[in-house]
Order: sequence, then C-alpha cells, then structure tokens
Amino acid sequence: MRRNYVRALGAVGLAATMVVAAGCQDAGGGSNEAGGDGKCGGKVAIFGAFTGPNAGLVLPSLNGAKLAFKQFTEKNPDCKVELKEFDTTGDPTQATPVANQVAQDQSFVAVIGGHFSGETKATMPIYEAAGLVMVSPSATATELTATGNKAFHRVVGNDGTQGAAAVAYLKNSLKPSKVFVIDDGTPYGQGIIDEVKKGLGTVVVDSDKVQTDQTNFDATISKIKSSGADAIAYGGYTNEAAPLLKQARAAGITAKFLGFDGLYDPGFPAGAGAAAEGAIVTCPCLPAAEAGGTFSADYQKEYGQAPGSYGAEGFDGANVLLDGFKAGKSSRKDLMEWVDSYDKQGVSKYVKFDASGDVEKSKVVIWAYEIKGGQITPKEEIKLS
Amino acid sequence: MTTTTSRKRLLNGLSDATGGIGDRFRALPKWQRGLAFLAFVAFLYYLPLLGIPGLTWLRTDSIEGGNNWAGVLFVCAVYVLIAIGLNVVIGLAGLLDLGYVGFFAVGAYSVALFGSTQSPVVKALQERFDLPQGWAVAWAICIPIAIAIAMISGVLLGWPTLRLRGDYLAIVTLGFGEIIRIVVRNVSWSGGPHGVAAIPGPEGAPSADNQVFGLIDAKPWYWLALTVVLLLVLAVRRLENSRVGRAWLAVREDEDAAAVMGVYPFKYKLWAFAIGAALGGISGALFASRQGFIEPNQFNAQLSILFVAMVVVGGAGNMAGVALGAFLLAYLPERFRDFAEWRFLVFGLALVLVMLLRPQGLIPSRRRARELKDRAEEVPASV
Amino acid sequence: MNFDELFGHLGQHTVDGLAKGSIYALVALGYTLVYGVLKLINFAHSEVFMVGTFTVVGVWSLLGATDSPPLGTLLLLLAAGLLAAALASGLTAVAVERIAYRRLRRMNAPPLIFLITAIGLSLVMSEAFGLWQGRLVVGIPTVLERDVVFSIGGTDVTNTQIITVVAALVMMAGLDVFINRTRYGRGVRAVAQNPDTAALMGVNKDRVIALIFLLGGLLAGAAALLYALRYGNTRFNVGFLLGLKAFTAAVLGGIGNLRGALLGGLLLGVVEVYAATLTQSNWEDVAAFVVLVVVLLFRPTGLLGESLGRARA
Amino acid sequence: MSDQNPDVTSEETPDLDEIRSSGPVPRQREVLLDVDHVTLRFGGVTALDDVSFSLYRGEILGLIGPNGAGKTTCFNVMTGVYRPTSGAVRFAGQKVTGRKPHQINRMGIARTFQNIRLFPEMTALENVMVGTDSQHHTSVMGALFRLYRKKVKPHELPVVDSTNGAVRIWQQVRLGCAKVFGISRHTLEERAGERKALELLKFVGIVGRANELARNLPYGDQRRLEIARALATEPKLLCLDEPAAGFNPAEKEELNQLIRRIRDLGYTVLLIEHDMRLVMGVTDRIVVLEFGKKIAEGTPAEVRDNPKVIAAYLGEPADAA
Repeated sequence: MRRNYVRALGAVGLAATMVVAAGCQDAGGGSNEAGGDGKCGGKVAIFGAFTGPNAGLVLPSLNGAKLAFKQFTEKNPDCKVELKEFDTTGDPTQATPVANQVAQDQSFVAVIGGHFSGETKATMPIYEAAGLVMVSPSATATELTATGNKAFHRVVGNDGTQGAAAVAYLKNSLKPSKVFVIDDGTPYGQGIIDEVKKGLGTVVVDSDKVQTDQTNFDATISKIKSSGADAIAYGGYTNEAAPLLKQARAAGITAKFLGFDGLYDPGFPAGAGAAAEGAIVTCPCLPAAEAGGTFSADYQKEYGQAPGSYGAEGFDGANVLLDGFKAGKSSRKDLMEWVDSYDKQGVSKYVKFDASGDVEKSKVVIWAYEIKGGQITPKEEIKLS
Repeated sequence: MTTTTSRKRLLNGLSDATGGIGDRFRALPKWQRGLAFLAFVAFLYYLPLLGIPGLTWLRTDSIEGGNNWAGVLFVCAVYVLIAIGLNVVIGLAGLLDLGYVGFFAVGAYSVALFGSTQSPVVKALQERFDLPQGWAVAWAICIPIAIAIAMISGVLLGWPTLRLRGDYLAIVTLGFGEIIRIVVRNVSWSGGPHGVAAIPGPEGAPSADNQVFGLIDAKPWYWLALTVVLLLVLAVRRLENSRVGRAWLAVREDEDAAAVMGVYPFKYKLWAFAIGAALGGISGALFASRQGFIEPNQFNAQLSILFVAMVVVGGAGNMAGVALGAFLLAYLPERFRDFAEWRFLVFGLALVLVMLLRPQGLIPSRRRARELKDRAEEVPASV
Repeated sequence: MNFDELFGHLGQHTVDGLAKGSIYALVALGYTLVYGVLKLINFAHSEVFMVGTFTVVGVWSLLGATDSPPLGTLLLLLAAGLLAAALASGLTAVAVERIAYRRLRRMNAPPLIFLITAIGLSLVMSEAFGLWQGRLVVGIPTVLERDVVFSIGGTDVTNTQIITVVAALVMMAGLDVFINRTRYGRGVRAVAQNPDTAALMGVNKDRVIALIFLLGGLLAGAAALLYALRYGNTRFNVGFLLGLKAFTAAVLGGIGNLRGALLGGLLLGVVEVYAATLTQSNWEDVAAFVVLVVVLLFRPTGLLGESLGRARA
Repeated sequence: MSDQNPDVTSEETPDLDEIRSSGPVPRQREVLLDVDHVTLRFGGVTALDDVSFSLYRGEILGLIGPNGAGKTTCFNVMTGVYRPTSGAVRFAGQKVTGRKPHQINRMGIARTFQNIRLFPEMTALENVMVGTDSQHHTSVMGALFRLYRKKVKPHELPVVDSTNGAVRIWQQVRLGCAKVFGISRHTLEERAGERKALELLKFVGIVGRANELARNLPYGDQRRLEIARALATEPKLLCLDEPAAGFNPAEKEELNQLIRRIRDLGYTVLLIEHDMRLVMGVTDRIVVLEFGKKIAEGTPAEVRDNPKVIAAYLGEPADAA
C-alpha cells in the first residue's frame, strides 16, 4: 500500500512539475528584440519551394535575394540585415506554420515571397494580420491582388498582364489563324490560359487540359491535329511541357509553340531537346543583358550560372526592402508604408506598386524568348498596346 | 551466425524493454493509471509552450528555418486523428484503405464549400435564395455537414466495394482517393485548381480580429485539435471494447469464420468504413478551418500512403501505437529540416528500417486481458 | 463530350491506346508475377521501372547517342539500351527482394508490412534519383525518328507503336512459354500453388522467388526502353503514376494472371485515350479508375480471374 | 445452462436408451435438418451428387466417408459457404439455401472447422464472446453513446466492497449513478456475454486459459475453444468437423464425453469424423458418403456391416483413413 502512495506522489509531482514548467514558455520561440528602435537593419524571411520538383523555378529568385543582401552588407557594414530561408516545397500546408513562425517572431520585419500562388494565397491573411509586408518575386495569379489584401506586393507582372502580352505577341508577331490552347490544370496554368482565351476570342479553336506528371500526350496530339491549329499556347511547367512538345513534334505537328514563364527554365530546352527549337517563351522578366547595372555579371560571378527565371525579380524584391532599411525604416509598419510608396528603377523593371499591390501595369516589362540551340535567348520585348 | 543471433537478441531486448514498460504500466492499479494518463494529457496540453530546459530542442522552431512549433503540433494532432480513424479501418477491421485522403478531402471541402463566402457553392446559394453577400453556413453547422458527407461517401464507396478481397479493395480505394482529387480539381463548383480561400474557423471567417482562433497564434488551434483527438479516442475506445470492436477483430482475423458465428461481416465492415470516413472528415474539416485555404493538390495519393504508413509503423490495431506513428511521421520531417532535400530519402530509409527491425510496429497491438483474470475464478462450478 | 473526335478517328485512338497500354502491360506483368507467387503488392516495382529508364539515359549518353543516328548505330543503341535497362531493372528488383522482403518473409510478416517496406524503399529510390538527376524531366535523344509505317483509313500506325506493341506481345508470349513449358516455370507454378508443398517437393523457394523478381525486373527494363523510345523523357517520379496504372491494369485483368495483365494493360490504355479524347486529358485517370471499379463490381477477381498457379495447369 | 436452448424442453430431449434399443430412429420424430437432393458442381467436378438425408432433433448423426468424399463440402453447403447447384437444405422447416452464413447461424446452425479457424489474435474469452454476438441488441451508435439505459435488477448493481476510503467513495458514486440512471444495455449485454463465455469455457474445460490468445493455446484446447465458440451462438444444431483430428486416445475419450454432454444439454449434433471408434461409440445414426454420393445410412451397427461401406474403406487400401 505504502509503495502505491509513493508512486502516486510521484505522479502528482510530475504533473506539478509540468504546470510549473508551463511558466517558462516559448523558450525556443525566438527573441523579442522588436524592430523600430531606430537602429538600422532588420531580419527578413524568404519562403518558397527551395526543394521539390519546381525548385528550379524558385532557386534563382532565392539566389538573387541572397545576392542583394550580400551586396548590401558589403556596402553598408553598419546596417545589420539578415535573410532567413524557409522552405515550403511550395505546399500551402507547410507554408502556413512558416507564416505563423515569422508572424510571431517580432524580429522579422518583412517577407519576400511567396513564390507560388497557392502558398501565397494560403499565407497572405496571416502576414496581413501580423502587419508584415510581402514582396513576391514570382507569385503571378491574378486573384492574389484582387482580395483587398494590404500586405501583398509583387515585383512581377500578373498572369493577366502576361496573358495579354502573349495575346499581343500572337496577334502581332506570329499571326496564327488557329490557336490550340493547353493548360495543366494548376491555378497558374489555367489562369494564364483563361486570359489568353479571353484575349484571342474565336482564334482559339480547341483546348485541352493535361495533368501534372502526365507522360503520354497521344490524345492531346490527336486533338491538335484535328483542330488544324498553327499555334499552340501552353500554360504550365516544364515537366509536362517538355514531353508534350517532344511528342507533338515527333508526331509531325509543326505549329508554333508558345509557353509562359513556367517554362522559362533551362530544364525545358534540355528536356524537350531538338523539339524545343523555335519555341517561344514569354516571361515578365528582363533578359540578363538588359537588366540594369551589373546584376547579371554579379550573379554569374556569384553562382557560376546565368540568372534563371526570376533571378532579377528576387534581387529587386530584396532591394525594395533593403532600400527601406537604408532609409531608416526598421519596423513592420514603416516598411509596409515604405513599400507602398516605393518608386525606383530596379534591374528587372521600374518598380512602383499600385493600390492593390501589383507592380504598375505600365512598368511591367514582358519579353518574348526563343529557344535557339538549346538556349533560351531573348527575342523581343512585347509591347502592350 | 553470431551476428544474426546477437542482432536477434538485441531485437528481443528492444521489444522486451518496450513491452516491459507496457506490462508494468498495465499492472498498476487502475487509479494510478488514470492519474498517469491525466498527467500525460496535461503534458500534451502544455506541449506548445514547451520550455522545460533540456527539452526545448524538441521544438521545431529551435532550428534555423524551422516551422512554428504550435503550427506543427496542430498538423501532428490532425494526423493523429487521421491515424485513429484509419486504424479503425485497417487495424481493427483489417480493410486496406489506400484512399483515405479522399475522406480527408471530403471533410475539408465540405467546410470550405459551405462555410467560405468565396466558395462557388455559397455564392450559388446566395443567388438562389436571395441571401446577403456575407452569408455563409456557420462553422458549427459545417462540421456536422462535413461528418455527414464524409460518412455518406464512406458508405457509398463501401457498399459496392466491400465484397472485394483485400488487395482489390486497396486499389479501388486508392482510385477513389485519386478520383476525388481529380474531380475537385477539374470541376468549377469546387473552386477548381484555385482552391477555396476564407474558410471559416470557430470564430467565423479568418480575420485579424478573431480573438482566440486567430491567424497568427496556432496554439488555440492545437488545443482545439487535441481536445477533439482526446474525445474521439475515447469514442473509438468505446467501440473497440464493445461487440462492435469484437466483431471487427473477428472479421479481420477470419471473415468466413466470423460469418458462420453469426456476425454479419458486411455490416461491420461498412460501419468501419463509415466511422473511419467520419473521423477522416472531421480531421479534414479541422485542417481546412485552420488553413483557411485549401487546394486540390494538397490531397494527393502520396498523402494516403503516408497515412497508411503512420498506422503500420505505429502498430496497426493499437491506438497508442498509431498515434505515436502519426506523430513521428508528421513531426520528424519538420524537426529534421536540416536534412533539407535529403529528408524524404531519410524518411524512406527510416520507414524500411523500422519495418524490417520491428514489423509489428512501434507499439504492437495487444489485447487487453488482465482485469478478467480474477473474475474467471468466480464463475460457479456447475453449469 | 467530343464524340465527333472520338468516332471520327476511332482507329487512330485505338492504336494510340494499344501502344500506350503495351507499356502498362509489361510493367503490370511484374506486379502480377510477384502477386501470383507471394500474394503481395510489390509497390517498389514502379521504381524498378524508373531505374530502367535512367539506365537507358545513362547508357545512351555514354555511347554518345544523338537524334536519328544511322541504322547501325541505332541497332547498337537499341541492343545496348535493352540489355542495360533489363539488367539494371532485373538486378534492382532482385535487390529489392533481398533487402526488403526476404527477411520479412522469414518472419511471416503480414502483407501490410511488406507494403509499407516497399513504399519506403520506393521513396528511397525515387528520392535518390531526384537528388542525383534533379527533379525536372531528363530528355532522351530521339534515336528512332517516328515514322508512319502504314496508314489505313486515316489511321496512322507508326514504327514506334508497332515496335512497342509487338515487343510487348513477344515478351508476353515468351513469358507464358517460360512459365508453362520450362522446368523453372514449373517451379514457379508449384510455389504459386502451394509454397510449402513445393518446398517439400524439392523446389528451392528462395530461388524461385528471386527468379520471379528477376523476370518482373527484366520486363520492366524492357518496358523502360520502349518508354524511352516512344516518350523520349524520364523523371525521378516517372514510376509512381505509371506503376499505379500498371497495377490497376494487373488488377483489371485479374492479378496473378499473366494474360490478364496483358488484357488489362491494353484495355486501360485504350480506355484512357478514349476518355482523354472524349473529354480532356485530365479526366483520363478518373476514367481508368471508374472502369476498374465497374469491372471489379461485376467480376470481383478481374476480367480473367486470378491464378498463376492454375494458369494452364 | 439448460435455459440456453429454450426451444428444447426436457420432454423433447431424446432418451438415450430408447434410441439405442429401438434401432433406427422412428420416422415420427421431428426432422430438424433436411438435406434434400443436394448436388454441387465446381466446373466439371461434382462434389456432391444428389445427397439426401435427414437429421432428427436431439440425435447425434455421424457423417463419414473416405477423404474427399464430400463431407466438409456438405457442411459448407449447410452453413451457406457454398450454394448448391440443385436441391435444397431445410432447417426446422425453413429453407437454408440462398441465405447468408450469418443468417443461417442465427437460424440455429453452428459449426466448427476441420482446420481450426479461431480468431488467433483474440483471447479465448473474446473468441467465445464473438459467438454471443447474435444475442446482443446494442447498435453501433448504442455502443458509442451508451445512452439506452435499463432499470437495473438488484443483483446487477455494482458492489461496494473496498476497504480503501477513496475507492469506496468511488464505488458508492457508481452505485448511486446505476440506481438513478440505470445501466446501459451495452454494459448489461457485455456482462451477460462475458459470463456466458466463461461458463462455456468452463464447460469445455479451458476456463483457466480464458485470457490467453487463441493462437497460443495448445492444439487440443483450440479444438475445445472452437466448440465453446460454436455453442455460444445458441444453436439448435452443432456441426463438428473432425473434432478429434490429431487427438491421442485419452483426448478422444474426453471428447467423446464432451459430445455426449453437449447432446444431453439438448443439442442436436452432426459429427464428421474419421476415427471409427469415436463415431461408432457416440453416434445414434451414421450417413456414409463416397465420391459425393450417399452410399449408406443407418445405425452404427448396420453401417459397420454394410458391404458397400466396407468396400469403400477397406476395398481400396490406398484411400483408407
């Protein structure tokens, strides 16, 4: 009997310890060195799919941002800035706890991201509630700026603009009589193709939706053949576009192929091989050579490769915030206001945001690139009329 | 030869150690076990605040780029709920369900489509019945709707397919999960690939003004999920320790023999499916409420497989086991983010190793028995 | 519903579907062989196929393959690719059995455990290739230019399609002969029917099981070559969806039944192409699974019923 | 135990001596089971060929025959595992054919299996309790919420017996609750089932192993457990499929006694058995099958002397059991 009491006492003691231990909360939850105390600098979180199948699209942006931070620190050793990476693999489920983490840690004063539209959509209410400004280098879904969210800004044109540019390019340069449109059923692909359909009207003769990880495109190819289209517009990513284009060319389809920034990835010509030759890829990103200043060369030097998709946007996004730090803004509130009123030439475009957080339409630069000799080479800037 | 024997001895030692703790625990008087259980529950509630020196490294935010601890705990709790539901199907009734994510999705989408002001369904209802712009079904009503729809889908899936044998059932359920995902993605009334945002929580639509279940602090969400988990654990325990649980086990062990003993296998299998589906629906509903935004690709077949792995790694049939399995499988990849791209490879390796070294699961299922021992002697000698 | 397109080119779609289904069928044979003998789903088989496709990539780039090489080089490439892919896949499959299954078999573990082990192993394999080869599509040179060999009533039949279908049929027939006519095949059938009795009769069960995995792997390797020829791309996770479909095909035809796997694969391929034509390509998976469910409702053990042991006993 | 089978009053229970002395059971006895021209074909194989026999209430009928004669197949037809190609099985005047196995069980036919088919991962007690399932009325929701409560008879109330103060108070509270709110049907049925299962385990002599997993029981106890489980379904007819297989003579004698005790309780027994001594010793009548056909029927003595039976068993030594 006695031993039982001892045991019971032990159990009660354990419970008591826990209750007491509850006193020391959140030891690991980050320090509360709140910004806004006038000192220069601050901590910025960047989140996105840094691993996973589409990491190739996101990593240049991360690298661009890192480069911007590095250059800033070199130039302003007194201003302590820090960039923390949070990998979400592009999955909204994983992006939400990241957002909670960043929002609760008062030392973060701004966010670069999200890189994909899904994770952005899932987390922007959280960042808005925390008063954290978001500067996204590559989330292009039109709806993101249509919700009235005050935190979200992007230094990239949205799908609407890009779709319109693609329409303009098709109408003015390729001049096809029949267009076949394909999307991959992702918010990005479908969104942009919807814009193209709207813009082209009856020139679009038929459409198909493929799905992620599809490898056989016989049915799509038959449809393209029967439609007699002389141009194909594809909204989606490399993993499906490369095999599709390859199979289509093998099946004797000679129609012009037009893709969007999801294909602005060295993996696309590599995956499609010779079939990719002559394919057009539009991207709201400046060609390296056109990018202002020494960005392209610096990037090349730092990472040993040319800046891929959104490298310049990542750089610009980071610089929007870094300029704020330099101007003495170091609280969430100040930075939010800073970004809202930002007005300066960046490397990818002239950066100025409208009320909804989109970069001003007139400032969006969209380029058409052509695949030549397995390289994505700039062709011409698309003028939005 | 020596290596195999030593390895065997090591393994035996391992299972003796874990089993020993279990045995010693079971041997304790009931009230002490109750007290220990209460202490454990208290610890679970305390977990998001974890600050005991020496244990803080457990927190997922104790590492560079780590996720919010309470947020991760919430996901763990949801996965535990899923594992408990799936355990009814796989562990108790012995039905291999590879499409459990379908029910999870049904639950999540039920709340999203009825509760969010942005959902096409709510918009259609507004138009049809002339309701004001901000109208949507209240969260408290969405949850029972989610459970009901999940249960109905469970019955609809089970009714035709439960007469199929194990492996056929597996592939059909896998197909079901994929069909749900693809349909939701391809049709417009579900929001299509764009998903649904503004999914309400207990306090209504996600907003910075919410006092308890807000956007930033995940702790209340975790406590809510934990409470739901504990309530449902008790509920499933009640089923397990009744004629229903016995019938499930009998059907799992030998369906024909059970039928010959007067148990109608189909009925109990269908119930297992429906109850499993309901639990999946609840977890989906919780998940969607907390996320505030869902999209179809979150509910892919890989997730289904992860769910099954949680159940099997933990020890199918044992609720403590599957809960542990779920917790570990949700938690470890988060805690060990340092592995970065390697973490799924490591995860796969760990899965293989655990199964090879401990095929019965981390905490194997064991039938309760002890309490009866003394009662057996009380039976009158004459029959 | 685009019935005009479907019926306007019904022949074309059928041929496309058959070619697509042939690859399913070859991979499905691997599932069916293992299931027929061990009564377990070898979930890692999809990665065995994936390994095969990457082997083709590796060997061809080693041999400096380019688009449309001359005939002699082409034949060399095909032979080397087939040999290497079949070998790599076969050995991978045997390794899977040794690492993941043999120990569990000795312990008489329940099928669920095998399933999870296999899932873990396939995760390891696909992740390893994802880390090594990147997560984007890897292009494979088009060594065999697609060419319309003959055309009947608007239905173009291409060389790759003929090669795929014929190769699948030949290998299928070869396997059938091997299982039903040879001494090794008899051992396989004996173990499939009753492992314990077979062991008593002097059949080495472990050898037979290793043989089964080897055969399945060889066929998956061959399928990998055909896949590389026809699709010209591969990816670290190419196995998952294809494996899923192949397994569906095996179940559709009656798992454990070799001819069932062929029938199921072809049927599934045709159904998918029809469905994608009728609606849009993103509905083809739904169609595949709906067909599976409907077939199983009326024939609970698949179209041809299951039985490797009783196949032509 | 006698209240287990309310349909069988003690008057109807056959008198052993009467049966023995009067030879073949007289026709006027009530037919419990009627196998009526049953034929069963699998593909080209005829497993049962026009088999007919009747089973009378209260008797022990032996079903014998060489290996592969169709005895177990016959059981499977009777318990709904197979559907006969033609013919019918009637039980207590109702058609068995076409019903599902659990329905047939609830009509009153219980069986054991030739190759023991217990629920290996459940305890012996639970195995038997599965058999009591048909006597439970708790629904799934009832088991979950346990809201349907019954007024409790005095002997069903929880006892207050602890000397420990805290525990005693707890027991008092439980007693009070039970008095005010009653006890849920689930609990009452569960207790009844457990009690009954323990009684049955005692009856077959393995009550000491009630808490062991079925797979851990010795072979003989597994056989006994199967019988207890079958009895738990409150059958009118108990079908035993080779219960003595693998038994030594001492165990066979115990089984002999057990079968007699079962019959004495008012059950009708159908026994498939290879062991001739056991069959001849315990049965009232015997039906002999060979190659799916009935070749003889009669008292043990008649069957023993039947030339066809002798030929079946002895004529082909290779087939002899």
